[in-house]
Amino acid sequence: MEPQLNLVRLKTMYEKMVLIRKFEERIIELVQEQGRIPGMQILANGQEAVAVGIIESLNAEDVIVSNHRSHGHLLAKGADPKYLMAEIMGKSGGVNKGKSGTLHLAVPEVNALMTSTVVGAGPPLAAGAAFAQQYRDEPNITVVFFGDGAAAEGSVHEAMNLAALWKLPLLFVCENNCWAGAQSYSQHCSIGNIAQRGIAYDMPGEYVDGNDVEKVYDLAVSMTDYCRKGKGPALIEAKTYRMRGHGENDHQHYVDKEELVFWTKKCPIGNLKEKMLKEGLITEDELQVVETVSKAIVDEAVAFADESPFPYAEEALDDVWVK
Amino acid sequence: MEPQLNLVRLKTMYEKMVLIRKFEERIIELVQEQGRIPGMQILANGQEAVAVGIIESLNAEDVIVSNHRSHGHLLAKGADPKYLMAEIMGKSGGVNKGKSGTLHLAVPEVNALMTSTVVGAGPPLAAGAAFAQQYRDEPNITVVFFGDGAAAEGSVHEAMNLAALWKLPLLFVCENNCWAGAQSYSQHCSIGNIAQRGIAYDMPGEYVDGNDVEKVYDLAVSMTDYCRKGKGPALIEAKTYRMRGHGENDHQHYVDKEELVFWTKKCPIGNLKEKMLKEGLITEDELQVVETVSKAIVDEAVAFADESPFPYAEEALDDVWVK
Amino acid sequence: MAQLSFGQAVNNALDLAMSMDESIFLAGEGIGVSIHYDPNMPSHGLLEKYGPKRVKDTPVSEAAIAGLAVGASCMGLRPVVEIMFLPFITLATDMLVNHAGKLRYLSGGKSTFPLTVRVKAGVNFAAGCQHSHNLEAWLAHSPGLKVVFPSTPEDAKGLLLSAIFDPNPVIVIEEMGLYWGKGEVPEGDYRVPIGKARIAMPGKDCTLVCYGGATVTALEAAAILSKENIFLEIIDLRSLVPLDRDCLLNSVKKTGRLVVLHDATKFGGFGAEIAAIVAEDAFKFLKAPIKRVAAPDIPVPFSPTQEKFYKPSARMVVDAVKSITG
Amino acid sequence: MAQLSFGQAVNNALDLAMSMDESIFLAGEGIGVSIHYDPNMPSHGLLEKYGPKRVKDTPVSEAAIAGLAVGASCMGLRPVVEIMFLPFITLATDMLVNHAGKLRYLSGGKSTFPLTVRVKAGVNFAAGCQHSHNLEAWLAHSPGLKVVFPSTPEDAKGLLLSAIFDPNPVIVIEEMGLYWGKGEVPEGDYRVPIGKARIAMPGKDCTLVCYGGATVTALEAAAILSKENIFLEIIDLRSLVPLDRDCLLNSVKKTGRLVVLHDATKFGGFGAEIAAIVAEDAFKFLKAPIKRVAAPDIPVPFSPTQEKFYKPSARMVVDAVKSITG
Ligand SMILES: Cc1ncc(C[n+]2csc(CCOP(=O)(O)OP(=O)(O)O)c2C)c(N)n1
Ligand SMILES: Cc1ncc(C[n+]2csc(CCOP(=O)(O)OP(=O)(O)O)c2C)c(N)n1
Ligand SMILES: [Mg+2]
Ligand SMILES: [Mg+2]
Repeated sequence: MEPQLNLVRLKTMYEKMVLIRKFEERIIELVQEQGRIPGMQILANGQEAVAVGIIESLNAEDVIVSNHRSHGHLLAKGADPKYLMAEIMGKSGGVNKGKSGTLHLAVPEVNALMTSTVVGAGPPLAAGAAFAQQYRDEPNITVVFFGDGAAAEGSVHEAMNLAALWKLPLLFVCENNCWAGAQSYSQHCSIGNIAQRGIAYDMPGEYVDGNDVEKVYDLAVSMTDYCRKGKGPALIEAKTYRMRGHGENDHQHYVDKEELVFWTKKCPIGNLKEKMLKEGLITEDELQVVETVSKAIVDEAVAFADESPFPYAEEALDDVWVK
Repeated sequence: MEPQLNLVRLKTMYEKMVLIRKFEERIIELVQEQGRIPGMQILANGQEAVAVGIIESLNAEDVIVSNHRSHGHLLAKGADPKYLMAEIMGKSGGVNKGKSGTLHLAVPEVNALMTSTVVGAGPPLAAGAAFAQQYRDEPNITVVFFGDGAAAEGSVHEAMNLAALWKLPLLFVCENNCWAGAQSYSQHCSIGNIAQRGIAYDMPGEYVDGNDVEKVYDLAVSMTDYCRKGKGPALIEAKTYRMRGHGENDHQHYVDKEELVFWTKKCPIGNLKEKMLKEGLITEDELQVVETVSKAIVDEAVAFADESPFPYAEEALDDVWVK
Repeated sequence: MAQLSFGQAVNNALDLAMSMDESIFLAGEGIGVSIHYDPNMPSHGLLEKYGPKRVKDTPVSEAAIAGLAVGASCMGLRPVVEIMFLPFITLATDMLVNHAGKLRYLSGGKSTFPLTVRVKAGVNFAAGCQHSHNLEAWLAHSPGLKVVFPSTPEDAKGLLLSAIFDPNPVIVIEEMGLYWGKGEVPEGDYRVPIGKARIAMPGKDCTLVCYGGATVTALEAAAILSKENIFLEIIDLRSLVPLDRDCLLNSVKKTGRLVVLHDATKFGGFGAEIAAIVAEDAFKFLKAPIKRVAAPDIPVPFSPTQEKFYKPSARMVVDAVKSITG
Repeated sequence: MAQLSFGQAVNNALDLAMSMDESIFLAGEGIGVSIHYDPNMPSHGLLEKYGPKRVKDTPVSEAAIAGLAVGASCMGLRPVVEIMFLPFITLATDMLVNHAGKLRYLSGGKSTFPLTVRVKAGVNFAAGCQHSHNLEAWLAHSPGLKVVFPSTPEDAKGLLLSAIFDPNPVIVIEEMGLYWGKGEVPEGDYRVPIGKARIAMPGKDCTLVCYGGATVTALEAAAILSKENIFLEIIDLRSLVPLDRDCLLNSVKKTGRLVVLHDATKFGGFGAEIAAIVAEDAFKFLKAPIKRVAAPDIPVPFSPTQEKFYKPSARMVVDAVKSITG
C-alpha cells in the first residue's frame, strides 16, 4: 500500500464500493420485478474501483461530469442514494424530479452538474467547466468519465485538443471496460491503449488496473495534482470490465464465457476484501458491518423511492426555462 | 535526388508548380479588377510543392478529396484549367456549371469527386471513398488534403480511427501552412507536430519539408506504397506556409513581416529552379518555355471563362436530384 | 404475402437488397453484433449471412458513419448505414445536410450519392430526451435529402427497398415502438414509391394527416370518432420529402377540414408545413381552422406519467377534430 | 443616440456587457485576431481592450466551442461564443440541442445555462451552399433554446444585450449583409425584450411577417406597393423563440391577409410555423390564402445570376401580396 493511502481511506473506499455494488444489485432485483423501474439500466458492476479510486482523490468542490453509467460516480461523489433511487424510478422525489431517470442524473449538490447519455458529450462539457475554474482562478479541477467506446467520438478529440492548448484543469478518465455496447474493444478502437492518445495532445496519459482501487487512487492523486497545479489536462485509462450486459435485457450472448470468469476473479471488491483480511487490515465483523450498513442505506433509498409519488403529468411543462 | 525521381519527373513537377502559381497569380489580378471574380479566393501560393509532390506519386485512378484550398490539388491531378477558371468565375462552362465556385470544386473526370469547404469534412468523406476501393479490391487509394486548422475538428479524429481500424487505403495529408485563418499554429494546436497523431491510431505519421517537392514526393511514394499494399492508412504532415492572406481581402495585418520574408526565401518554385540551374538539370531557355507555356494555358483558361456565359438563373433548380 | 413484424419486414428488405446487389453494405453501431438478440431487430442475422465485409460494425462515431456513406456512395456503392437514435443524428448533420444533400449540386450534377440512412425514432421507451427527440422536421427542411417515415410492416419493407435503390440520399426513419407489431407483407422485391402517401382510412368529414407511429394514434381516434358518426380520412404520408401534395390537397378539398398529428414537438414541427401548404393552396375549401396535435414544446420527460402526457393521444385528436367539426 | 453600423452595434453590445460583468467571456474562431480588420466586424478591438483571458480565439472545433459554452455557463459564467456561419452550426447541434437546450430540464431545474451563441447568416456573399444556408427553423424547433434574429442596428444591440443577460441559452443570428448598414442606436445598457416583435411599418391591407435580412426586402416591397395604394403591415419578428403570437394574430385580425417572407428555403421553413399559427388561431379573420415567399428548395448556388435568383426578392413579395389582395 502506498504511503498516502492510509487505512481509514482504504476502508472508506471499500465501503463506497460495497454501497455502489449493493445499490446496483438492488436495481437488478427491481428490474426483475416487472415494471418497478422504467427503461434501460446501465450498471457499473465490476467497475466500482474506478469511480471510487478517482473520486477519493478529489475535493468536494471539484466537479465531475458523468455519462450513462453514472451511479458509481455519483454515489462516490456523495450523492444521496434516496434521491438517486427515486429518480431512477421516475418519482417526483428524485434528484431531478423524474425528468431524467438513470441516464442523465445531475447532482449539482455534489458538483456533478452535468451528465449526458450522448456518448462522447462529456469531454467538451467538462472542458467548459474546467475553463470556468481556470477563469476564476479556483483551486478546483474537473474530472470527466467516458468509456472506451466514447473515445471514438470527435467531440472527445476536440475537447482534448482545447484542454491541452489552454492548459485547463481537467482530468480525462477513460473507463475502458472492454466493450462499447456489443462491440469489443478491438472492434472499435485502432490502438492498444487509449492512454497513448495523450501523446497526440502533449498531455500525460497513463493506464492503470481499474480493478485495483489502490492503484487507481494513487494514479489519480498524481494526475489530479498535476491538473490542480495548472500544468494542464491529463488522461487516465482505467482498464476494467463491464460485468453485466449493456442494460439488463442484454444477456451477453456475444461474450466469451471464459472472459467473464476471468474478470469475475478480478472483482475489485472481492479482491480488496480478501487482501484486507489477509493482511489483517479488517476483521470479519467489520466487514459484516459494512454489508449491513450498505444494505440499510439501500433499503432506505428504496423505501423513500417507493413512497415518493410519480410526478404530476402537467409538471412535465416545468423546468425548461429559468423564468 | 533520390533514385526513383528521375529528371523527367522533376521537370514535370516543376512545370506543374509553375502552372499552379501562374493560375493563381492570374486570379489575384482578376480579383483586383473589381467584380471579375465573385467571392473569396483562397490560394495555394507557396504550397504548390505539397500538391504536386503528393499527387505525382499517384495513379490516375487514385482518388483525391480536397478542401477550400483546392486549385493546386486539382491542377496537379490533371483538371482542365479552362473549366476550373470558368467555375471560379461562376460561368456556365465551369466544371460544376457555376454551382460551386472556388470553394468546393469537384472534378470527377480526374477522380476528384468530392471537395468540401467545411473544414475537417474531407477525412470522413475520404474514408468512405477508400472503403469503396477496399470493398471492391481495387488497387487504388484515396488521398485527402486538409489543413493544420482542420486537424482540430472531431471529424478528422473519427475518420483516422475508422481508417486505421479497418485498414483503409487512405493517405491523410495535413498541409500545415502555419495558419488557420488568422490563428497561428500554436494558437490552435496542442502539439508540435501533427504527424505525431499517427501514434494515436497506430498509423505511420511523418512530417516533411512541404516546400521541397522532391522530399514530398519521396515520402509520398513510400506512404502511398504502404497504403496500396493494404497495410492501412498513413499520415503525412507537410510543413509549408500560406504566402497570401486567407482570401484576397485579408491583408495579413496579424503576420510577422520577418516570417513572410523567411518563407519567401523558401519558395518551393524559386528554390527548385535555382537548384536545377545550378546542377545543370535545366537551361534558362527551357525555363522560359515553361513560363511561356503556362502563361498560354492560363490565358486560354481566362479567355474560355470570359467567353462562357453566366448560367441561366432558372438552371439553379437543376442538379439537386438524380431524376 | 407473409405475416411479418415491422422489424422483420425491415430485415427482409435489407436481406433482399443485399442478395440482389453486391454494392450494398450495411454499417452502424451494433448493426452486426447487437446487444439485442431478437429477430424483430432490423439487422438480425445479416452478419451471419453476409459476413463482416458487408455488415460492418463501426466505432461510436456518427460523423464517420455518415461520411462513410457519403464517400462510398460517391464511388458507386450503395451504403445503408444506421444512426442509432434520432437525437444522435445531430452528430451526423454536417455530413448529411452539408454533404449528402449538397455535394451533387455542388458538382453540377456530376457526382451521385445513392445512400440510405436508417434511424430509429420513438418517444415511448423511457430513455429520456437524449434518446427520444423527433427531428424529422430538420431533415425535411434540408434540400437534397429525401425523407420517409413508414407506419406499417408493408411500407417499412417497400419504402426501404425504394430508398436503397434510389439514386439519391434517403433518410428512413423507423418508429421503434412498431418493430414488434405484425402485418401482411408482400414477398420478393416489393417497392413502395417514395413520394406517394397512403390513405390509411377513407372518410368524409375531416382530413387527418400523420406518419410513422402517430398513424396508430390516428386510427384509434378514428375508431372513437366513427362511433359518433364523424368520419376521418387518414392520410399516412409515408414520405415527407418529396411530399404527396396532391393526395393532401385532394383530401382537404373533399373534407374541408384538416388536423395534423405528429409525435414531434409542435412549434416548427413538420405539421406546420402541412398546415401552411393547405392554407396556401386549398384555402377556399377550408371550412374551419387547421388544427395541429403534437407534443408540447419541451424535451421528452423520463417519468412514465410525464412521458405519457408528452405523447399526443387519440383523445387529443378526438378533441381537435370535434373542435372543428359539427 | 448614435449612428452606428449593425456590426458596430453588436460590437457596442459586447463591449458594454463585458465591461458590466466579469463573468462574460467571448470565444470563437477568429473572435480575437481576425482576418478582417474592420470596425464593422462584431468583435473588432475587443481582444485589445479585454485581453486574451476574456477574448478567446479557439481551434476550429465547433462542438468544443459549443461545449465550452454549455459547461462554462453551468458553472456560472456567461459565455458568448460564435459559430462562424450557420451551416457550421450543424457541427454544434448535439451540444446546442441535446445539451444547452435539455440539460436544465434533465436536472429538474437545478442547473442553468446562461449562454449566448452568435452565428452569422446570409445568402448573398458568393460563397456557395456550405457557407450560406439559413437553418433558423432547426433551432426554433429545439425546445430549451431561444432564438433571435435582428434586422436593425438598434435591435442588434438591444437583443444581444438581452440574450447575454438572459438566464437561458439564446441563439443570436446575425445577417452578415447588414453589418455595414447604419442606423440610430441608443447608448448605454439598452435592451430589447426577447419575445416581442416590432411593427416595422403599420398598414391595413396585408400583414407581412419577416425577420433578419428579409426585412429589407419587405420594406422595399412595401414602398412599391404603397404606390399602388396597397398598404403592408410589416412585422419584424426579431425573436423566433419565444414568438410574439399576439402581435402576429392581432395584425392578421386587422388586415385579414398574411404573407410570410424569409431567405431560408420554403419547405419546412420557419414561415410554415407562422402560417400554421394563423391558420389555427386567426382562421376566421383570414380573407385570402396565406402566401409564403421563400427560397426555392435547393442549396444556395454560387454563380451570381443564380444566387440572385435564389434570394427572395421584393418583386416576389409584391406579386404574392397582389395575388391575395384586391
Ligand atoms: C452519440 C451516441 N451514439 C450512440 C449511443 C448509444 N450507446 C449508448 S452506450 C454505447 C456504448 C458506449 O460505450 P463506452 O463509451 O465504452 O461506454 P460503456 O457503456 O462501456 O461504459 C452506445 C453506442 C449514444 N448513447 N450516444
Ligand atoms: C467547419 C468550419 N468551420 C469554420 C470554417 C471557416 N474557415 C474556413 S478556412 C478556415 C481555416 C482553416 O485552416 P486550415 O485547416 O489550416 O486550412 P488552410 O486554410 O490553412 O489551408 C476556417 C476556420 C469552415 N469553413 N468550416
Ligand atoms: Mg466501454
Ligand atoms: Mg492552415
